Amino acid sequence: MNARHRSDLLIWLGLLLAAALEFGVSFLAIPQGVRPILILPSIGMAVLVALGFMRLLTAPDIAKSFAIGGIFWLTVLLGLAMTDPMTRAVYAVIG
Amino acid sequence: MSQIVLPQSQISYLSDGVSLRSWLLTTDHKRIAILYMISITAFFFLGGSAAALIRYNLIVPEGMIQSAETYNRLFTMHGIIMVWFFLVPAVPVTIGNFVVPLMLGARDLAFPRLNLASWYLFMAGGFCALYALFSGGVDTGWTFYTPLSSNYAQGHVVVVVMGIFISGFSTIATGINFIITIHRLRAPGLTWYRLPVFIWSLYSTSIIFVLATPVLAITLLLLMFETLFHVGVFDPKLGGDPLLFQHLFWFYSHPAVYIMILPGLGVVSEIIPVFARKELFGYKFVVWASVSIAIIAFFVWGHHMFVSGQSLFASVLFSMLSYFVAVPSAIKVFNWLGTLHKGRIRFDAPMIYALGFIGLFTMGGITGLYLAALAADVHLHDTYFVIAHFHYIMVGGMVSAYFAALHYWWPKITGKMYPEMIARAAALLMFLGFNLTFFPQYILGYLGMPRRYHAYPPEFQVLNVLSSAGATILAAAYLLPLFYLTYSIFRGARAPANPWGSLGLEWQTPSPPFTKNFVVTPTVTEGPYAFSKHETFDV
Amino acid sequence: MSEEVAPHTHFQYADARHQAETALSGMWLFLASEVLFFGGLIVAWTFCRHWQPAGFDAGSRETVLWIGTVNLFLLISSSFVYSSGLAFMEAGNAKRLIQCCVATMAIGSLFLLLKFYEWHIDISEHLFPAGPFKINGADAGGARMFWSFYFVATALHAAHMIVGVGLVGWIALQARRGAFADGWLTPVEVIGLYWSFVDIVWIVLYPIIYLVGRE
Amino acid sequence: MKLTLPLAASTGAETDDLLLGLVGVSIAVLALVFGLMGFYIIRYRHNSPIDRGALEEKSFRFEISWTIATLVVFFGLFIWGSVIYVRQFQPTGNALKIYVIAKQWMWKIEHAGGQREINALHVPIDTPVELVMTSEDVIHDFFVPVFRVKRDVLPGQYETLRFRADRAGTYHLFCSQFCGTDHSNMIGDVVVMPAKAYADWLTSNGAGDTLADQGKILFIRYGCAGCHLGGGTVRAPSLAGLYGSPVPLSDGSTVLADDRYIRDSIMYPKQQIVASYEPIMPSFANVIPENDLVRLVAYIHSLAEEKRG
Repeated sequence: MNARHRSDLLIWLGLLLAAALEFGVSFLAIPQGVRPILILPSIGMAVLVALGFMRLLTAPDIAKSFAIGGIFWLTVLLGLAMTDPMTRAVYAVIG
Repeated sequence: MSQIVLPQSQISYLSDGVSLRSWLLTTDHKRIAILYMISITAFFFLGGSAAALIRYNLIVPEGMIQSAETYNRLFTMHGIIMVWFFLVPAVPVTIGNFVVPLMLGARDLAFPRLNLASWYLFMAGGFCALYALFSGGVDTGWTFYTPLSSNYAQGHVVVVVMGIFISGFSTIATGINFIITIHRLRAPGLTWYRLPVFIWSLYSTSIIFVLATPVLAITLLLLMFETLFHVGVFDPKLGGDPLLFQHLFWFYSHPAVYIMILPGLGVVSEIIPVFARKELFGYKFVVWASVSIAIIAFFVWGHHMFVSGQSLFASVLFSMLSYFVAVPSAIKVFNWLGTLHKGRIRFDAPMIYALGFIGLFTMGGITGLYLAALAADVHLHDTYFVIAHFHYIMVGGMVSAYFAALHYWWPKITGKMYPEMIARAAALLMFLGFNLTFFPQYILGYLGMPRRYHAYPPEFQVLNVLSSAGATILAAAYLLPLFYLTYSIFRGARAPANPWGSLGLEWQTPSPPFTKNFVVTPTVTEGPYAFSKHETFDV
Repeated sequence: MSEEVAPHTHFQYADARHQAETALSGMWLFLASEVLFFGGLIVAWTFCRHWQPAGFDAGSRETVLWIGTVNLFLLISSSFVYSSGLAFMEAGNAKRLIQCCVATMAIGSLFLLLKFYEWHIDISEHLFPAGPFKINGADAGGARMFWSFYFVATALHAAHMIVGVGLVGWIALQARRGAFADGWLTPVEVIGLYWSFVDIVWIVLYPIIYLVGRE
Repeated sequence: MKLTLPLAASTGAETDDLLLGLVGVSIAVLALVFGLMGFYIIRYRHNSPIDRGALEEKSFRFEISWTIATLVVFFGLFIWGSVIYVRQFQPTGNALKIYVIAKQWMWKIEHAGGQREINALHVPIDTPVELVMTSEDVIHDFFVPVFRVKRDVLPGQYETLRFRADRAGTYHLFCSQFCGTDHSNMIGDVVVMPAKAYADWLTSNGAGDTLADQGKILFIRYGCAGCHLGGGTVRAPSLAGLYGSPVPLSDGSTVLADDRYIRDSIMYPKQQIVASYEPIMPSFANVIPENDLVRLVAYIHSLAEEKRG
């Protein structure tokens, strides 16, 4: 058992903890509009996997930039696509 | 640059095995480029024949082709083949595949087997699409808007969409290959700012390949699901939003427009300094313009949806972002003019194509401003104005650039010179025929003729006949290179290593190059267009 | 530059490290592409739920929570097992790597079996969006959209899993042949990246399929 | 061969100004680019003996200046185009409301007085007109070139299009979004008539009930009356005076009850719950066809006018 194994084990435990947290919180009475926050623990878990099992920190620099690029473009896709439904005046809202 | 020594044992890539097997199982980027070139030429003339039939139909107001259904299938086939099986792959997979490693001083792409696999994927996708298009066709237009495509269209929507889906992975693979190669396999001394602009433009193109194509792929999968089961996430009958499909589709297809033009911009930036014998004006601005086009391209897709029912806020936002993407294109045009200034301009065929490109690209670009201006777009949207606009960019721009590149690198690729005078004549004819075909369509669109009409009100006839007449000239101009380039393979004069006096690394190895490109990996000590330091090089 | 630099080095590379880093970077770039692939699905989910929150959530409540949750646990653990295998191999222990690969494949296959069983439950409860459908009334439209999303998303993920199980099996075979004995571990790392990415996809799909819609 | 397109709507004049401005900008840019290119390639052809002097080494000043120049021009065009566009979205008071239902491959027009026409639209001159449009199948697009207006017609929701015709005559109406086999046959005539002639046309075609009257019958037939007229045991909001007034929703926000709101409340009642009411209304999606929907909407509209009048 070397350092690598120890850190992998910690990552695994962290992931299990986050998953349990996510699962548990989902039973709370969160209003429908806010329930997408349940994705937050998952984003944390994704980051843990990328940094831990996928060893992003020790990856070549361009690999890091690709990972950041992928996330950036995902944000563009989600962000710009949602500007339309979020601002569509299906009914003229009175201020 | 280091002197190249030619040992007798080095043989050209063309003579390194002549069997069919040695071609079909090759991992040599140069041979794969040739495979692509053959396939793409076939697709180009196939798509072109459909275009010819479209123009034939529109000679008379009621349509020369009896059935509207046939006409609809024809323009759908024209769009699908030209966009996905010619324009998107054209320059990157043929010229790019051939010259990228040579320009970098590398011996191959980073992943040669992936490169071959991408050709097979491309062909598999191509055959899927061809099978669908010939065994009944599809009448959705190349944009596949739902719910028309999923619940109302006739024909093999699923098969043709499958074909595009598969070939999409071929372009993703090519994009990954190029980006990694450019990062990892540059010759010693070849710093980022010493890279030829063509490499920068392919790098930018590859960013779009890798990051936009997957979104198309998932969109098409959702579309296939909906078409097969007549239920899905785009279905307005379930309360779904018909605009979701358009958002996802244009997230890919708008950047794809830049896939289709960025390599062209690179080719022209490569050719103009060589034939003006002068350093490229504003090199850093030109390369960063390419990169910023590739990035901003992702922010502007909503300008295809100004009349679609998208929110007012989104329309205004996308209109503003669209103007931002036009700025780098303008920068490039000004820099080419700056390069011509005080040059020693020669008029070989590649240069004539390149100069024609500048003119047509500027015309296409400037009419893009009309479509980005919201109120003007309301009138011009979905009319022939749009058709003229994007054909000026795609055909006037990209196809001209493809021919420019083909002529410029032809001696390197085949080891033979093409017949110069007839090539110049073809270039001029193409410019004339193109303008005659497409300029009347700007006016038609302004007068209100909608796209994709099999029949039209009689007052539009004169302009349509003009356009069809131009198309005849254009068709002849496209057929010419097919003949004289083929002829030159067999009967052309032997090409020297560097017929144009270029300074790029690809010209430092014989024509045609060795199988492994370079005997000694070259070392680079200066920028790609340092003509002022090489006055004696003038030819 | 000589023709063959090292046993595993292709002729266009300077040395093995050059090639290894290139392969890793290539995989990362492919994964960036995959992020956008699944990103399109997430846009579809956000869009549809935005317009039809009630129907979408009504659909989501019909999912089999326990299978999704067990599968999440399985995938997290499989990534851990594979990563440990890589760590063993770095220490030169090929036997442990093979054991870890086999364990990873077993967990992956268990995941897939559970997934198939879940689909079986879904379909037998008339939750496939086409044809007769379990939910009727005002929420039917949104619920059908949810289940369209569900089937496309889970089928894609399962397809990635099947490829992944095959790739891990290939690594096990290579390890048995002693391919990694000289410290050349690139394929092990590259496949590990892929496997962990498929894991991440499930981590993200899990809440949006099973949790957000619940009350 | 005519190269200009007449304008028949006062609302399109600004668009024409914009188009003219764009033509001006493009001629200037094209003259510059083609002029310089032609000049350079003649003057600096390779065998020209002209003295080229020293090469301009510093390009930075040029780059910055033309980048900023294009940015300024482009930003001006953006503002110009957007201002007109946003204005086109502003509702005009007391507009004449006409319902448009598109289907493969025809335009069905429903006037408030109950007059129906197919592939033709009669409108009075100098009157603001508001089209409320929807589709029964795929996406279509309502395009009248001489009015400079165009708007996609989407299935499942209402889109509005506004214009004010100012020249009598018969003009083309096109479908400009590809909609299947007979897309190019989905054309019609827009007839702009003087007020008197329009009134005559309405009477000569106006046999039968108004849209609102027909809607009243449907209101009973689809069972809306059972709850919304307060007869049954169920508590549902009264619809009198609803149209055009603000509606407080259960989530605390307020919406304006326009055509879109009423349509969506019938089709997807659970999306926007009126404050202090239970979400019990069933959805009528896939139950009421589009042409009945416009009648119901017109009826609810008329209830508001009755109350005010």
